[in-house]
Amino acid sequence: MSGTKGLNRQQMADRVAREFQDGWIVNLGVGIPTMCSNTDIGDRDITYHSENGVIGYGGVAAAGEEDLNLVNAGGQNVTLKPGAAVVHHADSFGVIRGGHIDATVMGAYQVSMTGDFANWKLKGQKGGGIGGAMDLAACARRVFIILEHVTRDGSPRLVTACDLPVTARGVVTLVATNYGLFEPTGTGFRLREIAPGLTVDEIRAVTGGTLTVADGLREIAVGG
Amino acid sequence: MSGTKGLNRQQMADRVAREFQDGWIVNLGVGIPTMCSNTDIGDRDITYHSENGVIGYGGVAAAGEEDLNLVNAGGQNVTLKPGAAVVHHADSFGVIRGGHIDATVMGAYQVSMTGDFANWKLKGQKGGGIGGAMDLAACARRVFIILEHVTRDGSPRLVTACDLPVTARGVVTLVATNYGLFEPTGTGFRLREIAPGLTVDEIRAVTGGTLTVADGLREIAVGG
Amino acid sequence: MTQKTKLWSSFKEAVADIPDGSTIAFGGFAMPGTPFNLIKALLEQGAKRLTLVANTTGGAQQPRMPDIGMLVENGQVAKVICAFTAATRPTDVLPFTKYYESGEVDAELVPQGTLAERMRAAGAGIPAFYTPTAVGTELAEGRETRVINGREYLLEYALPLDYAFIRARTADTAGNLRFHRAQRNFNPVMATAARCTIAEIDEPIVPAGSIDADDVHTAGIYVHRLVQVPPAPEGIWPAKRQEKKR
Amino acid sequence: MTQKTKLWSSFKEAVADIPDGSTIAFGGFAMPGTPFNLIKALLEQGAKRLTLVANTTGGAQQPRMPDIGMLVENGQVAKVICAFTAATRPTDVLPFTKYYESGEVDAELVPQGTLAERMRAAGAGIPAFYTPTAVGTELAEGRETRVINGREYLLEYALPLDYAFIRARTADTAGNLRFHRAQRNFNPVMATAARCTIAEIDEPIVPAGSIDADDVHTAGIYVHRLVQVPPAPEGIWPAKRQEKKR
Repeated sequence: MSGTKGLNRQQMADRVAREFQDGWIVNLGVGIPTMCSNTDIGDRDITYHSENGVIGYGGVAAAGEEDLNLVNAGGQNVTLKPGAAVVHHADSFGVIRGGHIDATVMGAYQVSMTGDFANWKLKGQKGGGIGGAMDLAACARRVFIILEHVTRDGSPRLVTACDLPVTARGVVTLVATNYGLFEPTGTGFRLREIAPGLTVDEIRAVTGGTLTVADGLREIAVGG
Repeated sequence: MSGTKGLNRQQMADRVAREFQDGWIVNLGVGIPTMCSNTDIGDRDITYHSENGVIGYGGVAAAGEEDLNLVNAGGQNVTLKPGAAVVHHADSFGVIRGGHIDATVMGAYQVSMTGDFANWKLKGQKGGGIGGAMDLAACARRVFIILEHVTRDGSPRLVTACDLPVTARGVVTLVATNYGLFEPTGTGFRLREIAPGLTVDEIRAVTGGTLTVADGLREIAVGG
Repeated sequence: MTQKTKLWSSFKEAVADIPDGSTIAFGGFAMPGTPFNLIKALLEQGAKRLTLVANTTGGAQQPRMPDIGMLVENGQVAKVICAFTAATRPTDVLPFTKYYESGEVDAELVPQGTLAERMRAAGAGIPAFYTPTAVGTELAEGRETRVINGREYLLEYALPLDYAFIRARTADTAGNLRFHRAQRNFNPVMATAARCTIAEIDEPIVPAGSIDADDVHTAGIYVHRLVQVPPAPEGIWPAKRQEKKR
Repeated sequence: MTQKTKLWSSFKEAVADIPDGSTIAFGGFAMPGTPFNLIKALLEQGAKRLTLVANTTGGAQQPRMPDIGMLVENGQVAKVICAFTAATRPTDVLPFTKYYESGEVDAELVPQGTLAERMRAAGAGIPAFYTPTAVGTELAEGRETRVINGREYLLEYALPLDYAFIRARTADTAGNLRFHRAQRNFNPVMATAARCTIAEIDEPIVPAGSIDADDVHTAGIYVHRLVQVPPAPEGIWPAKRQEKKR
């Protein structure tokens, strides 16, 4: 990730985590989204839900204190917060499918201007890795995506239409990239906040559709 | 019940209970069927399931030792046998609907020669009392019915076709009445065993469809 | 929105904001798990044109406890969705039955397992499912069925709730619940299907973390308001049923 | 058929009668709740043309534990029904993937929640249900959908099993189970969907009645064979995952 412009991985996660409201139930996908749980968002009480039925998990367990039968969706040995509960997999996806997740944060290969996103299958691949992504994408109240703004060869990941097989259509409401914080508008993306060191024109050049800019565009606060 | 011919209520229940095989999971309906749990069937291990999610309940609690939060489907305060488990209502009907009940025993107003039966609604009534009867009737592996052989005015309850609204169609495999033990055959009923003091002709006169008689017809053992 | 705000000091306050026209489910099967105290509070609160969901409408047994039939008698109910509009024994009479027969209150009669599953479906985001129950009966007349692997099934829809009134033995401040024995019945299912679940609790409410995560029956995310049941006579507790002579 | 006959003295005996062509589900999500010892026994038993059901086919993490990929490598598998035929990270490689890509083994890729719900449906007698998951994706192409209350849903069918291989912390002789923490995952669901559930148990099996009825996670009626896991190295236990350098 070093060498990329703008926010680093933790800073992207931080920006998304600051959207979480007191009392929310949140599901964090594997990878960068997991880092949202590191962010200091004051005394807001967030319940983290994991696909395997752990409701209310806490931080990663300290070395030597792991319970090998307690993992989050990424397979990391985590701890429990007071008030946690464990349910089985059908009930856990009942939590998801039933609309009880206030926000899910996932990684993706692409997000479209209509809120579609793709994160389970590469181009030309047979099969793929769906896991719980399609359930979360279709059913969580809010779908937040974190991804690098451009591919390794510099192509946009915020596109007019996904050319990879989608995970769900029309569900993404917020996207954090290393360049800024965006909302799909249907005809493009709205830049809500910009990463330090980036310009709107730089971003527009590598973003699909029409880039609109929030009034009084603010810079994303980093650190702290 | 005094004054009726043949078996009394407990004797009808006893005869059905003797059909239960070791290891069966059995659901007993309110009324006479409940009495099946009083029958001595040796060391056969039967797990009694109740619609409210109690799997493995035992006898009625002794006076003064009731747990007011532990009841069977009839609302009686019962006990638990070792190995009992409690589940919620959706899971309890998952046990039923999923085909995990080896036998259900219910009362009825009528049973037809094609194995239909009626037990939830009187003639001309608006609405009725279904409870768990339709779930059990449609989904238990075996549906056993216990009922008086004739109505108060002497009409057959084992009929060619139910004229009351049915609970399920084609599901009854065994019927115990005060006159004997019967199986619906599609064109009538087969008398498997006869109650003491009754004759085949007496029974034929008050039974719908063609009454066939088992080879070497035995008398139902009562008492003991 | 957790901890402190889940604890309510009275049943009256816990039901105060329930609007007319709400759909409210009531846990309980016979006495265990029935939210007697919340029913009483709703009788006093007076919300009208309610749709009520429960196994039965109550009143066939003695002693008579606060039940849905009383809400009907109190003129608060437009419709009941239940497994019994009349008692199973023709000799028993449900107070509700005459309101239904006269057309004063509407009813939807649903097999008990279908009723539970429709609420489970609502909580779990399943809008509709197929079931073998009630196929070939009057309840299936004119309705959509489908043959799957050679057997006929009936299409049933999810039953979402505005409120669930439930009763549990133990609660922690995060809203996690444990039920005692047959107290469980419909309660956990209704909790998942409701926008707002109000639970009356037998025992003093314990701090979050006091119930081990493996021992929770209903996760706190499904429970929004907790009220501890005071000792009798102020609070209402299950009573020993009086057996009728037959 | 309870008590004594549920206790089996070895994994080898517990899987000995599994015929070719069986459909077998494997509990577990990452390491917790994975029936490592039963997988190993099945590798040695050698049944062929199996259809396997599990969250993933395994082998992306180190250390590699007995997994479905090994059954595939061992030539025992016709088809896998799972939520991952490939790893999420393009840089990880599942041993299974090349068998699928070459067409040697078939696969049905199912979203994880749909997979769990299809087994829950099988256990609960629901032949089919509607779900919002996967609508509008490649997985829904050519399949039946239905609009309910203005939203489009996909029809999914129950997934019944011949065998479920699961792992739990505690069991009593009646087959009642308790799971520890994330060990629970798919295990209780698979147990309800299988004709025969075989459970490997961490702790010494206790007499019926030792687990309170309110504390049972999976009712004994769903569990047919119990084998206690011996201490390592004879028995296989979850290991600490080795973190990869990225």
